[in-house]
Amino acid sequence: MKVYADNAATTKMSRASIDAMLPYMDEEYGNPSSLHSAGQRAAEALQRARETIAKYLGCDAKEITFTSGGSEADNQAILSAAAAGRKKGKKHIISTAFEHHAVLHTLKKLEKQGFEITLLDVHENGVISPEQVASAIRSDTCLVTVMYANNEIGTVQPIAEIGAVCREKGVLFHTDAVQAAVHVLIDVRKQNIDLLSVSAHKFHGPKGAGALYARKGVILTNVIEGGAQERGKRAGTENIPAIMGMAAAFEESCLAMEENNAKMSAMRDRLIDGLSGIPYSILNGDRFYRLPGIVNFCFEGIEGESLLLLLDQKGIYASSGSACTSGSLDPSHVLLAIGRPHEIAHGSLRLSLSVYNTDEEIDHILKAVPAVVEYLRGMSPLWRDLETGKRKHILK
Amino acid sequence: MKVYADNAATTKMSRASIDAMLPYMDEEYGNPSSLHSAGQRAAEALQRARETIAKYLGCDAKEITFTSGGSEADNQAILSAAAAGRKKGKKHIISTAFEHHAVLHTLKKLEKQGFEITLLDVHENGVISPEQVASAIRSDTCLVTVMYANNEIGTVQPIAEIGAVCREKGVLFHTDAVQAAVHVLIDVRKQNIDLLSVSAHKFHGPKGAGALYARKGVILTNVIEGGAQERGKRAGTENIPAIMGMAAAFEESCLAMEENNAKMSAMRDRLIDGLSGIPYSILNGDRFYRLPGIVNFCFEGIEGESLLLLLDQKGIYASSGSACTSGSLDPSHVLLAIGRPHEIAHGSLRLSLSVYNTDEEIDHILKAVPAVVEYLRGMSPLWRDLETGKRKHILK
Amino acid sequence: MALYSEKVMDHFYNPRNVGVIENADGVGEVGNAICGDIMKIYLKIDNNVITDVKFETFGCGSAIASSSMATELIKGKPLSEALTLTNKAVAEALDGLPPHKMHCSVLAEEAIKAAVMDYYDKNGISYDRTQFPDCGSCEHCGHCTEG
Amino acid sequence: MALYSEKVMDHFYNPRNVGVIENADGVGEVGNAICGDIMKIYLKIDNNVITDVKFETFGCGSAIASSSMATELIKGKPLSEALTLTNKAVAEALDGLPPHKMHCSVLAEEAIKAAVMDYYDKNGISYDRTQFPDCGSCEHCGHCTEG
Ligand SMILES: Cc1ncc(COP(=O)(O)O)c(C=O)c1O
Ligand SMILES: Cc1ncc(COP(=O)(O)O)c(C=O)c1O
Repeated sequence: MKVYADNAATTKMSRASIDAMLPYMDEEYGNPSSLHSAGQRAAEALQRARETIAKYLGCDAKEITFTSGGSEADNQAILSAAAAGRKKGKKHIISTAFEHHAVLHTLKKLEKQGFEITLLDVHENGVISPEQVASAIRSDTCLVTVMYANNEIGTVQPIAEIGAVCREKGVLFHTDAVQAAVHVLIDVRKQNIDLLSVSAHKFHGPKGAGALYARKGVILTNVIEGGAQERGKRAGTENIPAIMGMAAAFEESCLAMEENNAKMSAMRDRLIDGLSGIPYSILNGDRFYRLPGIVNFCFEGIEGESLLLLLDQKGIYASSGSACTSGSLDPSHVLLAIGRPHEIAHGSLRLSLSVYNTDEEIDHILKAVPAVVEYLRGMSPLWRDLETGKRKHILK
Repeated sequence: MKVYADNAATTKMSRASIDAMLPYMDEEYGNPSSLHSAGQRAAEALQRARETIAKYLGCDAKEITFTSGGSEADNQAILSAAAAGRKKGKKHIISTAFEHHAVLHTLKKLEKQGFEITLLDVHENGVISPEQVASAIRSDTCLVTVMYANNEIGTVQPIAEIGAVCREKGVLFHTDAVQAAVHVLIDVRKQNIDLLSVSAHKFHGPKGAGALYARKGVILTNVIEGGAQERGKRAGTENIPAIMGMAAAFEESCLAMEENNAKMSAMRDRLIDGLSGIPYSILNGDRFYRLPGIVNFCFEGIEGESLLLLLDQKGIYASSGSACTSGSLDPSHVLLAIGRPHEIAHGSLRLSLSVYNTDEEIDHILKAVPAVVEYLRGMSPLWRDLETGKRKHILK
Repeated sequence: MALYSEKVMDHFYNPRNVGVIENADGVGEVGNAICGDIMKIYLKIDNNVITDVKFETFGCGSAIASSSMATELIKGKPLSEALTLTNKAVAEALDGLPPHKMHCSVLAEEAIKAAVMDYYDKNGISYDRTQFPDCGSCEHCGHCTEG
Repeated sequence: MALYSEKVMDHFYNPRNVGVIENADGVGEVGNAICGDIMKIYLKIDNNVITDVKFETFGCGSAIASSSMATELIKGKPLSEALTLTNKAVAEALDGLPPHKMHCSVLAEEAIKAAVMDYYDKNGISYDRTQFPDCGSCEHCGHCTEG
């Protein structure tokens, strides 16, 4: 049995999404910037896709800029707000310690250019409060960027409340909704969101497409310069097939949100309950403010990579923290941010589900993980020390 | 009959390219950053694609960075060279007046940051000389960027010779090979190229994938910050399907280069000969130093958009200058750069062929264009003035 | 084509009133070759009524369509009514024009006014010059960023 | 998996010599929990020959494979030969390790040396301390950027 439980890294494309792409890969290959009918048919398709995305975000089609993915959207959102801030002499940005690297590394770049960055503490439960944001805002703050839901531990943030605080204080608010999209009800107007990023391949759409919502009046600066595509804000021939696939996937998943969430959270809860039975383990992130698909545990005394490799041998595709940083020797910055000590953070496992997972797959995971944890503990000198009392347990 | 003659804007995907993509859209959807086998199979595929691209450029796989397209590759190449130059106090860049906007607008951005830009004259024939480059290089020049072949008029530049000049003078050399790739023999080592951009959708590959070659030792700066993909130089989940499609298309077209070029240039020459018969018309760009697929004419007394729309009605998909700027009211910067007066530049037609065009299609074009030109001249007050001697003809 | 409305395409593919009126009573020409569009309107006027109108246009699809529509809108109309034709009315009659093509409708309005002015001038009819646009200069139209 | 060679995966999936030797003649432990890997080597030594060896490892796939391979390489060998085992030899025997995983082979080399040192210390055998790495400190390994 093969169990794909790494949907926070990327997802299987849905049939609807593939079917929406295929015609634009095959016969309808025109460039939307071309005047002739083949080009104009592509331009019309592009417009339809833009309207679909806008519809499910609660904004105007004109407020959507297509990008190559979530990272580019994050980069552009933050750099745009920073450019606007710089002009007004406002060079302070508020974010959180557990953002995705697309956000954190962009902030680091801005720091080198003289911006001051405040990273809010995310607490052990992985949830920040609107009050934290409110009290961090200064007169020179030009942007607050807080992810809608965390990609490693799955905690969901009080975005509407943070949006209200930012709007009241007149500060731009960006949220990285790459993981949250299609799992939470997004309404950029009601939630006072100025900038928002999504990435198609996280919701059964294609790789290579993302969207950036920017409220009318928020001026975008280009990450990619060149032709006048995307109203001059994102150069490069539009990736029509992927954009069509993204719109189809987004619509399909938004329409089925309730049903999908119910199915996924039932499976998620079985995982949480089952894995909690492993001694000296801990669930990472708040039990309730969490995406329906993400489960993240730390197991004391073992290391995550070997855990993953053994699960892989049993046909279970999982992750230890985010995909982008695996291969790195540092433990996840997210787990450190919620206060896990290094030795605990090293022993993490992220299982991320989609609506395509089944109860049988959950059964399989619930059999495999405890066995693998026990096996690895059996050869771990760290575990021996814990068991023999030479070291004190950190977890319960 | 439908005739797609806008292949410089974008091309039809080849069957081989689509077939190379499909498995990665459907079953093999892993994220190459994931440790598990699904991820590692994706990582292996990515590596194979990288090796294929490298093979036909004459470089190492490690020297290839995948991007979302030609524009991003151009942006990154130029910004990287500029960043390196800035560190050494070298802030002069040499380019040409008829580069693609992905290059020109990036240079404009650098100009605002204090760089000095020299745009070389491209002459009436649309070809610059290595001597021009040599005499423009100064002690503070950090980059020469000259396109391999122009996208509007199709002229091919003496890239190896320019490369030799730059190498000798110790200046980085970038070439935008977006139009040239698969039509000219590229060998980055022999041609002393340090940075080179290609875009898949211009050679029957998918939209949304490009590649940047950067010679070992040339340090890239990120356009997109985030995860450690592409050795930390380009963040964002890799667009594996499109990258696989690009590699397949590139290999297919490079292997068939000679045959394809022969077929295309025969059609191109029929077009040039046929359209030259239209009175008061002129071929734009050198007759011989030109891509096998691009033909660009100016017709006196008429305007390009109306010409395109009427050709479209006859099933001919063509362009007037580059796709990105159509819709703009300014005449093509390329045609102005080769010295065409505004009133002539407005009356331009670009026909760009691919190996999928047929002789029958050329026949159709050769019947349609003269008729449409005559029709439009018949209602043009400008043409009347030319014919009645009230105005002097500019063309012959 | 999505770029233009069906009305625009109809008037572009089948332009009404294309041609020249020999011995026209009024002729107006606006725009210029550098900007990429020239519109020329020929009027036959009888008893202050436009009995015939023809146009010649060098320009883009919407320029040709605007000329065609504008001539239709003034044909058979008294001069006084023709002079009230606005560019907006031309664009609306075409079911709209893309924003960057609105200037084509402006040209059409101006060409008609220039032709009427020419008729007044030729016939020594006095009129308020300030009510007519100065269509001779390129700066006036302001839709070119270069040239 | 492309990440690791087949040899690495074989030694990871079927590690040789896992376990503990009660009353071992020499025990070496290197690495630490904060860095995410600890290797512990148990030696049975008879007449300056390693007659038995076991390991326990907390760490990634290549750490476990490196321990397994290293124990295989020194089993039955004289101490003098075991001391010449380099991390490179371990990595080569595994058909290579990814660059950022080379430190695992370093740990294996160091764990063996630490175990031999322990044997020397316990038995009052003198040796040149400078020939042995100082494996106690985290700074020494230098492969963590934090902690
Ligand atoms: C010469 C040249 N450079 C760059 C580009 C940009 O490529 P892309 O649209 O794939 O970003 C194009 C095509 O639009 C081109 O023709
Ligand atoms: C929260 C979050 N933001 C941004 C990204 C980046 O998205 P992409 O890989 O599509 O660029 C990801 C996924 O990798 C993510 O999980």
